[in-house]
Amino acid sequence: MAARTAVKLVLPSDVRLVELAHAVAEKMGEAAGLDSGAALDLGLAVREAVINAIVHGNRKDPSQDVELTFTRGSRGIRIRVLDRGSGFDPDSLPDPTAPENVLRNSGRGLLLMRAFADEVRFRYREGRGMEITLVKSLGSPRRGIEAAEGRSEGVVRRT
Amino acid sequence: MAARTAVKLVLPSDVRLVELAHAVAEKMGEAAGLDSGAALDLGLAVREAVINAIVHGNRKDPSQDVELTFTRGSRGIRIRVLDRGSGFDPDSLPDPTAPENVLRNSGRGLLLMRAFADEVRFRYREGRGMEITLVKSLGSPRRGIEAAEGRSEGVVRRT
Amino acid sequence: MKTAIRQSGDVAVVDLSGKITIGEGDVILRDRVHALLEEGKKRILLNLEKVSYMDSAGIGELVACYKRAREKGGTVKLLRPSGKVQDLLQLTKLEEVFETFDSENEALASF
Amino acid sequence: MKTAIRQSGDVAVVDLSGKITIGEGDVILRDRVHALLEEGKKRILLNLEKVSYMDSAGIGELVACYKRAREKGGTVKLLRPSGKVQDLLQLTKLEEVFETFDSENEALASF
Ligand SMILES: Nc1ncnc2c1ncn2[C@@H]1O[C@H](COP(=O)(O)OP(=O)(O)O)[C@@H](O)[C@H]1O
Ligand SMILES: Nc1ncnc2c1ncn2[C@@H]1O[C@H](COP(=O)(O)OP(=O)(O)O)[C@@H](O)[C@H]1O
Repeated sequence: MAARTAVKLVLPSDVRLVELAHAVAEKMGEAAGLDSGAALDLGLAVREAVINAIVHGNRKDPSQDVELTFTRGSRGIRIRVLDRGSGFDPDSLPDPTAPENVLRNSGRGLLLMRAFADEVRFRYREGRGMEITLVKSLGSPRRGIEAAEGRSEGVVRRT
Repeated sequence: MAARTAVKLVLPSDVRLVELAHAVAEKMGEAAGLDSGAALDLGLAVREAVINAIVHGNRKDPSQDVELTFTRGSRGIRIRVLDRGSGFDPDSLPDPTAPENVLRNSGRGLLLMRAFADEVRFRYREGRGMEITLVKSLGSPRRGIEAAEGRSEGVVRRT
Repeated sequence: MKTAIRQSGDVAVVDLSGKITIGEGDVILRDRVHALLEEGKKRILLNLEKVSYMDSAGIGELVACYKRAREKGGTVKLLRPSGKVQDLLQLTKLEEVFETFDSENEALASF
Repeated sequence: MKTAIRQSGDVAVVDLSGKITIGEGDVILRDRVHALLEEGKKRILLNLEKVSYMDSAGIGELVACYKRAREKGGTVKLLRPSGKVQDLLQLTKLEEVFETFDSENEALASF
Protein backbone atom coordinates (compact mmCIF):
# COMPACT_ATOMS: atom_id res chain seq x y z
CA MET A 1 0.00 0.00 0.00
CA ALA A 2 2.14 2.82 -1.33
CA ALA A 3 1.88 6.00 0.71
CA ARG A 4 2.07 8.22 -2.36
CA THR A 5 -1.51 7.34 -3.22
CA ALA A 6 -2.80 8.24 0.23
CA VAL A 7 -5.79 10.52 0.57
CA LYS A 8 -5.98 12.63 3.71
CA LEU A 9 -9.02 14.14 5.42
CA VAL A 10 -8.56 16.52 8.34
CA LEU A 11 -11.59 17.41 10.45
CA PRO A 12 -12.15 19.75 13.41
CA SER A 13 -13.72 17.91 16.36
CA ASP A 14 -17.38 18.42 15.54
CA VAL A 15 -19.68 15.39 15.64
CA ARG A 16 -21.65 16.74 12.68
CA LEU A 17 -18.60 15.79 10.58
CA VAL A 18 -18.83 12.07 11.47
CA GLU A 19 -21.25 11.71 8.54
CA LEU A 20 -18.66 13.11 6.13
CA ALA A 21 -15.91 10.79 7.38
CA HIS A 22 -18.25 7.81 7.01
CA ALA A 23 -19.22 8.86 3.47
CA VAL A 24 -15.60 9.37 2.37
CA ALA A 25 -14.62 5.98 3.82
CA GLU A 26 -17.47 4.27 2.00
CA LYS A 27 -16.54 5.94 -1.31
CA MET A 28 -12.85 5.14 -0.91
CA GLY A 29 -13.76 1.54 -0.10
CA GLU A 30 -15.85 1.26 -3.24
CA ALA A 31 -13.10 2.87 -5.32
CA ALA A 32 -10.68 0.28 -3.89
CA GLY A 33 -12.94 -2.49 -5.15
CA LEU A 34 -15.06 -3.41 -2.12
CA ASP A 35 -18.64 -4.42 -2.83
CA SER A 36 -21.27 -2.11 -1.40
CA GLY A 37 -21.88 -4.25 1.70
CA ALA A 38 -18.18 -4.36 2.59
CA ALA A 39 -17.86 -0.62 1.88
CA LEU A 40 -20.73 0.11 4.27
CA ASP A 41 -19.04 -2.04 6.93
CA LEU A 42 -15.84 -0.06 6.46
CA GLY A 43 -17.84 3.17 6.74
CA LEU A 44 -19.40 1.96 9.99
CA ALA A 45 -16.01 1.00 11.47
CA VAL A 46 -14.50 4.37 10.50
CA ARG A 47 -17.54 6.14 11.93
CA GLU A 48 -16.88 4.56 15.36
CA ALA A 49 -13.18 5.41 15.29
CA VAL A 50 -13.96 9.02 14.35
CA ILE A 51 -16.66 9.38 17.03
CA ASN A 52 -14.13 8.20 19.63
CA ALA A 53 -11.40 10.47 18.29
CA ILE A 54 -13.72 13.48 18.51
CA VAL A 55 -15.48 12.65 21.77
CA HIS A 56 -12.84 10.86 23.87
CA GLY A 57 -9.57 11.80 22.16
CA ASN A 58 -10.19 15.49 21.51
CA ARG A 59 -13.01 16.03 24.04
CA LYS A 60 -15.05 17.81 21.35
CA ASP A 61 -12.60 20.73 21.30
CA PRO A 62 -13.08 22.01 17.73
CA SER A 63 -9.57 23.45 17.65
CA GLN A 64 -8.21 19.89 17.91
CA ASP A 65 -8.30 17.98 14.67
CA VAL A 66 -8.84 14.38 13.64
CA GLU A 67 -6.72 13.19 10.76
CA LEU A 68 -7.80 10.31 8.52
CA THR A 69 -5.39 8.71 6.06
CA PHE A 70 -6.78 6.40 3.38
CA THR A 71 -4.30 4.12 1.63
CA ARG A 72 -5.39 1.89 -1.18
CA GLY A 73 -3.51 -1.28 -1.97
CA SER A 74 -4.01 -4.14 -4.37
CA ARG A 75 -5.41 -6.29 -1.60
CA GLY A 76 -7.63 -3.78 0.14
CA ILE A 77 -7.76 -0.48 1.92
CA ARG A 78 -6.19 0.79 5.14
CA ILE A 79 -7.53 3.74 7.09
CA ARG A 80 -5.73 5.47 9.95
CA VAL A 81 -7.61 7.70 12.37
CA LEU A 82 -5.39 9.93 14.49
CA ASP A 83 -6.53 12.23 17.29
CA ARG A 84 -4.75 14.64 19.64
CA GLY A 85 -5.69 13.02 22.92
CA SER A 86 -3.81 11.13 25.57
CA GLY A 87 -4.73 7.64 24.42
CA PHE A 88 -6.19 4.64 26.21
CA ASP A 89 -5.64 0.96 26.72
CA PRO A 90 -8.11 -0.99 24.59
CA ASP A 91 -7.45 -4.17 26.56
CA SER A 92 -8.63 -2.80 29.87
CA LEU A 93 -12.17 -2.09 28.72
CA PRO A 94 -15.24 -3.98 29.96
CA ASP A 95 -16.91 -6.41 27.54
CA PRO A 96 -20.11 -4.64 26.44
CA THR A 97 -21.83 -7.97 25.74
CA ALA A 98 -21.36 -9.28 29.30
CA PRO A 99 -24.75 -9.56 31.07
CA GLU A 100 -23.86 -6.80 33.56
CA ASN A 101 -22.96 -4.39 30.72
CA VAL A 102 -25.49 -5.14 28.03
CA LEU A 103 -27.86 -2.41 29.27
CA ARG A 104 -25.22 0.31 29.41
CA ASN A 105 -25.77 3.38 27.25
CA SER A 106 -22.25 3.25 25.85
CA GLY A 107 -19.15 1.12 25.42
CA ARG A 108 -19.88 -0.58 22.07
CA GLY A 109 -17.64 1.35 19.66
CA LEU A 110 -14.65 -1.00 19.70
CA LEU A 111 -16.97 -3.99 19.39
CA LEU A 112 -18.42 -2.50 16.19
CA MET A 113 -15.00 -1.60 14.76
CA ARG A 114 -13.77 -5.13 15.31
CA ALA A 115 -16.90 -6.61 13.80
CA PHE A 116 -16.90 -4.46 10.67
CA ALA A 117 -13.20 -4.19 9.82
CA ASP A 118 -10.95 -7.17 9.06
CA GLU A 119 -8.13 -5.80 11.20
CA VAL A 120 -8.09 -3.18 13.97
CA ARG A 121 -4.83 -1.98 15.49
CA PHE A 122 -4.27 0.56 18.26
CA ARG A 123 -1.12 2.59 18.74
CA TYR A 124 -0.35 5.58 20.89
CA ARG A 125 1.88 8.06 19.07
CA GLU A 126 3.80 9.89 21.77
CA GLY A 127 3.20 13.63 21.77
CA ARG A 128 0.61 13.27 19.04
CA GLY A 129 -2.39 11.15 19.96
CA MET A 130 -4.13 7.83 19.59
CA GLU A 131 -3.99 6.18 16.19
CA ILE A 132 -6.48 3.50 15.17
CA THR A 133 -5.71 1.53 12.03
CA LEU A 134 -8.58 -0.21 10.26
CA VAL A 135 -8.01 -2.61 7.37
CA LYS A 136 -10.63 -4.00 5.02
CA SER A 137 -9.48 -6.64 2.55
CA LEU A 138 -10.81 -7.34 -0.91
CA GLY A 139 -12.71 -10.55 -1.27
CA SER A 140 -12.43 -11.34 2.42
CA PRO A 141 -15.28 -13.40 3.79
CA ARG A 142 -17.96 -11.32 5.50
CA ARG A 143 -16.98 -11.69 9.11
CA GLY A 144 -19.59 -9.79 11.05
CA ILE A 145 -20.10 -11.48 14.33
CA GLU A 146 -17.38 -14.12 14.27
CA ALA A 147 -14.61 -11.54 14.09
CA ALA A 148 -15.95 -9.65 17.05
CA GLU A 149 -16.07 -12.76 19.18
CA GLY A 150 -12.52 -13.94 18.48
CA ARG A 151 -11.01 -10.67 19.60
CA SER A 152 -7.40 -11.45 18.76
CA GLU A 153 -7.11 -8.77 16.06
CA GLY A 154 -7.27 -6.02 18.65
CA VAL A 155 -3.51 -5.86 19.04
CA VAL A 156 -2.14 -3.06 21.18
CA ARG A 157 1.24 -1.71 20.29
CA ARG A 158 2.17 1.18 22.50
CA THR A 159 5.39 2.60 21.06
CA MET B 1 -15.72 32.16 8.21
CA ALA B 2 -13.59 31.02 11.12
CA ALA B 3 -10.61 28.94 10.07
CA ARG B 4 -10.90 26.69 13.08
CA THR B 5 -13.88 24.91 11.55
CA ALA B 6 -12.07 24.21 8.28
CA VAL B 7 -12.11 20.72 6.82
CA LYS B 8 -9.13 19.72 4.72
CA LEU B 9 -8.92 17.10 1.97
CA VAL B 10 -5.55 16.23 0.44
CA LEU B 11 -5.46 14.17 -2.76
CA PRO B 12 -2.65 12.74 -4.87
CA SER B 13 -2.94 13.85 -8.52
CA ASP B 14 -5.11 11.05 -9.85
CA VAL B 15 -8.16 11.98 -11.92
CA ARG B 16 -10.10 9.08 -10.40
CA LEU B 17 -10.23 11.18 -7.22
CA VAL B 18 -12.10 14.05 -8.89
CA GLU B 19 -15.32 12.20 -8.05
CA LEU B 20 -14.43 12.16 -4.34
CA ALA B 21 -13.62 15.89 -4.27
CA HIS B 22 -16.93 16.64 -5.99
CA ALA B 23 -18.85 14.44 -3.51
CA VAL B 24 -17.18 16.02 -0.46
CA ALA B 25 -17.89 19.52 -1.81
CA GLU B 26 -21.53 18.66 -2.39
CA LYS B 27 -21.88 17.23 1.13
CA MET B 28 -20.12 20.18 2.74
CA GLY B 29 -22.36 22.53 0.77
CA GLU B 30 -25.48 20.75 2.00
CA ALA B 31 -24.15 20.75 5.56
CA ALA B 32 -23.60 24.51 5.24
CA GLY B 33 -27.25 24.94 4.33
CA LEU B 34 -27.25 25.05 0.52
CA ASP B 35 -30.24 23.46 -1.21
CA SER B 36 -29.44 20.42 -3.31
CA GLY B 37 -29.33 22.37 -6.59
CA ALA B 38 -26.87 24.91 -5.21
CA ALA B 39 -24.80 22.12 -3.61
CA LEU B 40 -24.57 20.35 -6.99
CA ASP B 41 -23.45 23.62 -8.60
CA LEU B 42 -20.74 23.96 -5.95
CA GLY B 43 -19.70 20.35 -6.59
CA LEU B 44 -19.44 21.05 -10.32
CA ALA B 45 -17.34 24.19 -9.76
CA VAL B 46 -15.00 22.34 -7.38
CA ARG B 47 -14.76 19.46 -9.86
CA GLU B 48 -13.41 21.84 -12.53
CA ALA B 49 -10.91 23.44 -10.15
CA VAL B 50 -9.66 20.00 -9.05
CA ILE B 51 -9.39 18.69 -12.64
CA ASN B 52 -7.25 21.73 -13.51
CA ALA B 53 -5.11 21.36 -10.38
CA ILE B 54 -4.42 17.70 -11.21
CA VAL B 55 -4.05 18.02 -14.98
CA HIS B 56 -2.49 21.47 -15.52
CA GLY B 57 -1.09 22.35 -12.10
CA ASN B 58 0.45 19.01 -11.10
CA ARG B 59 0.67 17.48 -14.60
CA LYS B 60 -0.88 14.27 -13.24
CA ASP B 61 2.20 13.52 -11.14
CA PRO B 62 0.69 11.44 -8.31
CA SER B 63 3.45 12.47 -5.92
CA GLN B 64 2.18 16.06 -6.13
CA ASP B 65 -0.90 16.73 -4.07
CA VAL B 66 -3.97 18.89 -4.37
CA GLU B 67 -5.20 20.44 -1.14
CA LEU B 68 -8.82 21.46 -0.64
CA THR B 69 -9.88 23.59 2.32
CA PHE B 70 -13.58 23.89 3.11
CA THR B 71 -14.61 26.74 5.38
CA ARG B 72 -18.16 27.15 6.47
CA GLY B 73 -19.52 30.52 7.46
CA SER B 74 -22.91 31.85 8.43
CA ARG B 75 -23.41 33.28 4.95
CA GLY B 76 -22.12 30.36 2.88
CA ILE B 77 -19.15 28.19 2.15
CA ARG B 78 -15.68 28.91 0.81
CA ILE B 79 -13.49 26.28 -0.83
CA ARG B 80 -9.83 26.74 -1.68
CA VAL B 81 -8.11 24.43 -4.16
CA LEU B 82 -4.33 24.57 -4.08
CA ASP B 83 -1.95 22.75 -6.42
CA ARG B 84 1.85 22.56 -6.70
CA GLY B 85 2.21 23.95 -10.21
CA SER B 86 3.60 27.16 -11.66
CA GLY B 87 0.30 28.96 -12.06
CA PHE B 88 -1.31 30.75 -14.96
CA ASP B 89 -2.95 34.02 -15.86
CA PRO B 90 -6.72 33.52 -16.06
CA ASP B 91 -7.17 36.80 -17.93
CA SER B 92 -5.10 35.77 -20.93
CA LEU B 93 -7.27 32.81 -21.89
CA PRO B 94 -9.40 32.66 -25.03
CA ASP B 95 -13.19 32.92 -24.62
CA PRO B 96 -14.49 29.37 -25.19
CA THR B 97 -17.85 30.70 -26.36
CA ALA B 98 -16.37 32.80 -29.19
CA PRO B 99 -17.38 31.36 -32.59
CA GLU B 100 -13.78 30.35 -33.43
CA ASN B 101 -13.45 28.43 -30.14
CA VAL B 102 -16.84 26.84 -29.64
CA LEU B 103 -15.76 23.61 -31.37
CA ARG B 104 -12.55 23.21 -29.36
CA ASN B 105 -12.23 20.04 -27.28
CA SER B 106 -11.17 21.96 -24.17
CA GLY B 107 -11.01 25.37 -22.53
CA ARG B 108 -14.36 25.45 -20.70
CA GLY B 109 -13.34 24.79 -17.08
CA LEU B 110 -13.11 28.41 -15.92
CA LEU B 111 -16.39 29.20 -17.69
CA LEU B 112 -18.10 26.47 -15.66
CA MET B 113 -16.48 27.54 -12.36
CA ARG B 114 -17.66 31.10 -12.89
CA ALA B 115 -21.15 29.96 -13.81
CA PHE B 116 -21.60 27.62 -10.86
CA ALA B 117 -19.90 29.47 -8.01
CA ASP B 118 -20.91 32.93 -6.81
CA GLU B 119 -17.32 34.09 -6.57
CA VAL B 120 -14.11 32.75 -8.15
CA ARG B 121 -10.72 34.17 -7.22
CA PHE B 122 -7.28 33.22 -8.51
CA ARG B 123 -4.05 33.70 -6.63
CA TYR B 124 -0.57 32.41 -7.23
CA ARG B 125 1.13 31.46 -3.96
CA GLU B 126 4.85 31.89 -4.58
CA GLY B 127 6.80 28.68 -4.06
CA ARG B 128 3.61 26.73 -3.49
CA GLY B 129 1.18 26.70 -6.41
CA MET B 130 -1.99 28.09 -7.85
CA GLU B 131 -4.88 28.66 -5.47
CA ILE B 132 -8.46 28.93 -6.68
CA THR B 133 -11.04 30.20 -4.20
CA LEU B 134 -14.67 29.35 -4.83
CA VAL B 135 -17.48 30.87 -2.77
CA LYS B 136 -21.11 29.80 -2.73
CA SER B 137 -23.48 31.96 -0.71
CA LEU B 138 -26.61 30.89 1.11
CA GLY B 139 -29.83 32.10 -0.41
CA SER B 140 -28.07 33.75 -3.32
CA PRO B 141 -30.11 33.89 -6.49
CA ARG B 142 -29.32 31.07 -8.92
CA ARG B 143 -26.91 32.82 -11.24
CA GLY B 144 -26.05 30.16 -13.78
CA ILE B 145 -25.52 31.86 -17.06
CA GLU B 146 -25.71 35.50 -16.01
CA ALA B 147 -22.73 35.16 -13.69
CA ALA B 148 -20.60 33.60 -16.39
CA GLU B 149 -21.36 36.37 -18.81
CA GLY B 150 -20.55 39.25 -16.49
CA ARG B 151 -17.08 37.97 -15.80
CA SER B 152 -16.02 40.59 -13.28
CA GLU B 153 -15.71 38.17 -10.35
CA GLY B 154 -12.64 36.54 -11.85
CA VAL B 155 -10.26 38.78 -9.96
CA VAL B 156 -6.58 37.98 -10.26
CA ARG B 157 -4.43 38.73 -7.29
CA ARG B 158 -0.88 37.60 -7.85
CA THR B 159 0.90 38.11 -4.55
CA MET C 1 -33.99 10.09 10.23
CA LYS C 2 -37.75 10.55 9.91
CA THR C 3 -40.47 9.28 12.19
CA ALA C 4 -44.25 8.94 12.08
CA ILE C 5 -46.36 7.92 15.04
CA ARG C 6 -49.57 5.86 14.77
CA GLN C 7 -51.80 4.78 17.65
CA SER C 8 -52.99 1.18 17.35
CA GLY C 9 -55.27 0.32 20.28
CA ASP C 10 -53.19 1.16 23.33
CA VAL C 11 -49.87 0.75 21.50
CA ALA C 12 -47.97 3.68 20.00
CA VAL C 13 -46.25 2.48 16.81
CA VAL C 14 -43.28 4.61 15.77
CA ASP C 15 -42.33 4.12 12.10
CA LEU C 16 -38.69 5.11 11.75
CA SER C 17 -36.85 5.59 8.48
CA GLY C 18 -33.24 6.47 7.79
CA LYS C 19 -30.28 5.92 10.11
CA ILE C 20 -30.13 6.06 13.91
CA THR C 21 -26.78 7.78 14.24
CA ILE C 22 -24.92 10.28 16.38
CA GLY C 23 -26.24 13.81 16.59
CA GLU C 24 -29.32 13.22 14.49
CA GLY C 25 -31.26 9.95 14.53
CA ASP C 26 -30.35 9.31 18.17
CA VAL C 27 -31.68 12.69 19.28
CA ILE C 28 -34.91 12.28 17.30
CA LEU C 29 -35.45 8.79 18.74
CA ARG C 30 -34.96 10.09 22.28
CA ASP C 31 -37.30 13.05 21.73
CA ARG C 32 -40.08 10.90 20.27
CA VAL C 33 -39.93 8.22 22.96
CA HIS C 34 -39.65 10.75 25.80
CA ALA C 35 -42.64 12.66 24.44
CA LEU C 36 -44.73 9.48 24.28
CA LEU C 37 -43.78 8.55 27.85
CA GLU C 38 -44.62 12.09 29.00
CA GLU C 39 -48.08 11.71 27.44
CA GLY C 40 -48.49 8.50 29.42
CA LYS C 41 -48.17 6.24 26.38
CA LYS C 42 -46.26 3.37 27.86
CA ARG C 43 -46.57 0.68 25.20
CA ILE C 44 -44.21 1.56 22.40
CA LEU C 45 -43.43 -0.45 19.27
CA LEU C 46 -40.50 0.81 17.20
CA ASN C 47 -40.87 -0.20 13.55
CA LEU C 48 -37.28 -0.58 12.30
CA GLU C 49 -38.12 -1.91 8.84
CA LYS C 50 -36.83 1.22 7.09
CA VAL C 51 -33.84 1.85 9.34
CA SER C 52 -30.75 1.10 7.27
CA TYR C 53 -28.25 1.09 10.15
CA MET C 54 -27.37 2.38 13.62
CA ASP C 55 -24.05 3.42 15.11
CA SER C 56 -22.96 2.99 18.73
CA ALA C 57 -24.67 6.26 19.67
CA GLY C 58 -27.93 5.09 18.11
CA ILE C 59 -27.71 1.70 19.80
CA GLY C 60 -26.99 3.44 23.11
CA GLU C 61 -30.08 5.59 22.68
CA LEU C 62 -32.22 2.52 21.92
CA VAL C 63 -31.05 1.01 25.22
CA ALA C 64 -31.64 4.31 27.05
CA CYS C 65 -35.22 4.43 25.70
CA TYR C 66 -35.79 0.85 26.81
CA LYS C 67 -34.62 1.65 30.34
CA ARG C 68 -36.57 4.89 30.57
CA ALA C 69 -39.79 3.16 29.50
CA ARG C 70 -39.20 0.44 32.08
CA GLU C 71 -38.65 3.04 34.83
CA LYS C 72 -42.05 4.52 33.96
CA GLY C 73 -43.70 1.12 33.99
CA GLY C 74 -43.76 0.83 30.20
CA THR C 75 -42.22 -1.32 27.47
CA VAL C 76 -40.36 -0.77 24.19
CA LYS C 77 -40.51 -3.59 21.64
CA LEU C 78 -39.08 -3.85 18.13
CA LEU C 79 -40.68 -4.64 14.78
CA ARG C 80 -38.89 -6.06 11.70
CA PRO C 81 -35.26 -4.94 12.11
CA SER C 82 -33.60 -4.88 8.66
CA GLY C 83 -30.50 -6.99 7.88
CA LYS C 84 -27.87 -4.61 9.24
CA VAL C 85 -29.90 -3.61 12.29
CA GLN C 86 -30.55 -7.29 13.06
CA ASP C 87 -26.78 -7.95 12.80
CA LEU C 88 -26.13 -5.13 15.25
CA LEU C 89 -28.69 -6.39 17.76
CA GLN C 90 -27.14 -9.85 17.61
CA LEU C 91 -23.56 -8.55 17.86
CA THR C 92 -24.34 -6.44 20.90
CA LYS C 93 -26.48 -9.21 22.45
CA LEU C 94 -29.40 -6.80 22.61
CA GLU C 95 -31.55 -9.32 20.80
CA GLU C 96 -31.71 -11.04 24.18
CA VAL C 97 -33.05 -7.84 25.74
CA PHE C 98 -35.60 -6.59 23.24
CA GLU C 99 -38.72 -8.48 22.30
CA THR C 100 -38.61 -8.44 18.52
CA PHE C 101 -41.35 -9.31 16.01
CA ASP C 102 -41.72 -9.92 12.30
CA SER C 103 -45.48 -9.48 12.32
CA GLU C 104 -47.08 -6.24 13.43
CA ASN C 105 -50.25 -8.03 14.54
CA GLU C 106 -48.30 -10.41 16.74
CA ALA C 107 -46.34 -7.50 18.15
CA LEU C 108 -49.51 -5.56 18.97
CA ALA C 109 -51.12 -8.63 20.58
CA SER C 110 -48.05 -9.21 22.76
CA PHE C 111 -48.37 -6.06 24.88
CA MET D 1 -22.32 6.03 -17.06
CA LYS D 2 -24.29 3.32 -18.86
CA THR D 3 -25.25 3.14 -22.51
CA ALA D 4 -27.58 1.06 -24.65
CA ILE D 5 -27.68 1.23 -28.43
CA ARG D 6 -30.84 0.79 -30.51
CA GLN D 7 -31.10 0.92 -34.29
CA SER D 8 -34.13 2.85 -35.54
CA GLY D 9 -34.21 2.77 -39.32
CA ASP D 10 -30.83 4.13 -40.38
CA VAL D 11 -30.31 6.04 -37.12
CA ALA D 12 -28.34 4.62 -34.20
CA VAL D 13 -29.94 5.83 -30.97
CA VAL D 14 -27.60 5.80 -27.98
CA ASP D 15 -29.47 5.89 -24.64
CA LEU D 16 -27.07 7.29 -22.06
CA SER D 17 -27.64 7.29 -18.32
CA GLY D 18 -25.53 8.68 -15.51
CA LYS D 19 -22.91 11.43 -15.76
CA ILE D 20 -20.58 12.29 -18.64
CA THR D 21 -17.51 13.11 -16.60
CA ILE D 22 -13.73 12.83 -16.66
CA GLY D 23 -12.17 9.39 -16.79
CA GLU D 24 -15.43 7.47 -17.04
CA GLY D 25 -18.47 8.79 -18.91
CA ASP D 26 -16.30 10.68 -21.41
CA VAL D 27 -14.31 7.55 -22.28
CA ILE D 28 -17.46 5.44 -22.67
CA LEU D 29 -19.08 8.09 -24.89
CA ARG D 30 -15.99 8.21 -27.13
CA ASP D 31 -15.78 4.42 -27.37
CA ARG D 32 -19.45 4.01 -28.29
CA VAL D 33 -19.47 6.76 -30.92
CA HIS D 34 -16.16 5.66 -32.43
CA ALA D 35 -17.38 2.07 -32.66
CA LEU D 36 -20.57 3.18 -34.44
CA LEU D 37 -18.59 5.28 -36.92
CA GLU D 38 -16.21 2.34 -37.54
CA GLU D 39 -19.23 0.18 -38.36
CA GLY D 40 -20.31 2.80 -40.89
CA LYS D 41 -23.23 4.02 -38.78
CA LYS D 42 -23.11 7.72 -39.49
CA ARG D 43 -26.44 8.94 -38.18
CA ILE D 44 -26.21 9.09 -34.43
CA LEU D 45 -28.80 10.35 -31.96
CA LEU D 46 -27.61 10.72 -28.36
CA ASN D 47 -30.49 10.42 -25.92
CA LEU D 48 -29.47 12.60 -22.96
CA GLU D 49 -32.73 12.32 -21.02
CA LYS D 50 -31.10 10.32 -18.22
CA VAL D 51 -27.78 12.18 -18.11
CA SER D 52 -27.75 14.17 -14.87
CA TYR D 53 -24.74 16.36 -15.71
CA MET D 54 -21.49 16.70 -17.64
CA ASP D 55 -18.18 18.29 -16.69
CA SER D 56 -15.77 20.12 -19.03
CA ALA D 57 -14.19 16.79 -20.01
CA GLY D 58 -17.58 15.32 -20.92
CA ILE D 59 -18.56 18.42 -22.87
CA GLY D 60 -15.21 18.30 -24.68
CA GLU D 61 -15.84 14.69 -25.65
CA LEU D 62 -19.32 15.54 -26.94
CA VAL D 63 -17.72 18.14 -29.22
CA ALA D 64 -14.99 15.70 -30.26
CA CYS D 65 -17.64 13.13 -31.23
CA TYR D 66 -19.52 15.75 -33.23
CA LYS D 67 -16.38 16.67 -35.17
CA ARG D 68 -15.32 13.08 -35.73
CA ALA D 69 -18.74 12.18 -37.12
CA ARG D 70 -18.63 15.19 -39.44
CA GLU D 71 -15.18 14.19 -40.72
CA LYS D 72 -16.62 10.80 -41.63
CA GLY D 73 -19.59 12.38 -43.38
CA GLY D 74 -21.96 11.69 -40.49
CA THR D 75 -24.00 13.63 -37.92
CA VAL D 76 -24.50 13.59 -34.15
CA LYS D 77 -27.76 15.05 -32.85
CA LEU D 78 -29.14 15.33 -29.31
CA LEU D 79 -32.41 14.18 -27.76
CA ARG D 80 -34.04 15.64 -24.64
CA PRO D 81 -31.15 17.08 -22.62
CA SER D 82 -32.16 17.29 -18.95
CA GLY D 83 -32.21 20.59 -17.03
CA LYS D 84 -28.54 20.71 -16.07
CA VAL D 85 -27.30 19.40 -19.41
CA GLN D 86 -29.45 21.98 -21.20
CA ASP D 87 -27.96 24.72 -18.98
CA LEU D 88 -24.46 23.54 -19.91
CA LEU D 89 -25.21 23.51 -23.65
CA GLN D 90 -26.56 27.05 -23.40
CA LEU D 91 -23.67 28.30 -21.26
CA THR D 92 -21.05 26.91 -23.66
CA LYS D 93 -23.05 28.07 -26.72
CA LEU D 94 -23.09 24.50 -27.97
CA GLU D 95 -26.85 24.69 -28.32
CA GLU D 96 -26.06 26.67 -31.47
CA VAL D 97 -23.93 23.78 -32.74
CA PHE D 98 -25.99 20.70 -31.96
CA GLU D 99 -29.41 20.01 -33.43
CA THR D 100 -31.48 19.18 -30.36
CA PHE D 101 -34.94 17.60 -30.17
CA ASP D 102 -37.63 17.01 -27.58
CA SER D 103 -39.40 14.35 -29.65
CA GLU D 104 -37.65 11.18 -30.72
CA ASN D 105 -39.86 10.87 -33.81
CA GLU D 106 -38.98 14.36 -34.96
CA ALA D 107 -35.32 13.67 -34.30
CA LEU D 108 -35.41 10.46 -36.33
CA ALA D 109 -37.26 12.17 -39.20
CA SER D 110 -34.69 15.00 -39.31
CA PHE D 111 -31.71 12.91 -40.45
N1 LIG E 1 -9.57 7.82 20.74
C1 LIG E 1 -9.74 7.59 22.06
N2 LIG E 1 -9.06 8.34 22.97
C2 LIG E 1 -9.22 8.13 24.29
N3 LIG E 1 -10.02 7.18 24.81
C3 LIG E 1 -10.72 6.40 23.98
C4 LIG E 1 -10.62 6.56 22.56
N4 LIG E 1 -11.42 5.62 22.00
C5 LIG E 1 -11.98 4.94 22.98
N5 LIG E 1 -11.57 5.39 24.18
C6 LIG E 1 -11.96 4.86 25.51
O1 LIG E 1 -12.49 3.56 25.33
C7 LIG E 1 -13.81 3.50 25.86
C8 LIG E 1 -14.65 2.53 25.05
O2 LIG E 1 -14.82 3.03 23.75
P1 LIG E 1 -15.99 2.46 22.86
O3 LIG E 1 -15.94 0.98 22.83
O4 LIG E 1 -15.93 3.12 21.54
O5 LIG E 1 -17.33 2.88 23.61
P2 LIG E 1 -17.88 4.36 23.96
O6 LIG E 1 -17.19 5.31 23.09
O7 LIG E 1 -19.34 4.26 23.71
O8 LIG E 1 -17.57 4.56 25.42
C9 LIG E 1 -14.31 4.92 25.86
O9 LIG E 1 -15.33 5.14 26.80
C10 LIG E 1 -13.05 5.70 26.18
O10 LIG E 1 -12.80 5.69 27.55
N1 LIG F 1 -4.34 25.01 -11.88
C1 LIG F 1 -3.81 25.38 -13.05
N2 LIG F 1 -2.47 25.45 -13.22
C2 LIG F 1 -1.93 25.81 -14.40
N3 LIG F 1 -2.65 26.16 -15.49
C3 LIG F 1 -3.99 26.12 -15.38
C4 LIG F 1 -4.64 25.75 -14.18
N4 LIG F 1 -5.97 25.84 -14.39
C5 LIG F 1 -6.14 26.23 -15.66
N5 LIG F 1 -4.95 26.43 -16.27
C6 LIG F 1 -4.73 26.90 -17.66
O1 LIG F 1 -5.90 27.53 -18.11
C7 LIG F 1 -6.39 26.91 -19.29
C8 LIG F 1 -7.89 26.93 -19.34
O2 LIG F 1 -8.43 26.15 -18.30
P1 LIG F 1 -9.91 25.66 -18.40
O3 LIG F 1 -10.79 26.82 -18.70
O4 LIG F 1 -10.22 24.89 -17.18
O5 LIG F 1 -9.97 24.69 -19.67
P2 LIG F 1 -9.16 23.32 -19.95
O6 LIG F 1 -8.68 22.81 -18.64
O7 LIG F 1 -10.17 22.45 -20.60
O8 LIG F 1 -8.05 23.70 -20.88
C9 LIG F 1 -5.79 25.51 -19.27
O9 LIG F 1 -5.67 24.95 -20.55
C10 LIG F 1 -4.44 25.77 -18.62
O10 LIG F 1 -3.53 26.24 -19.57
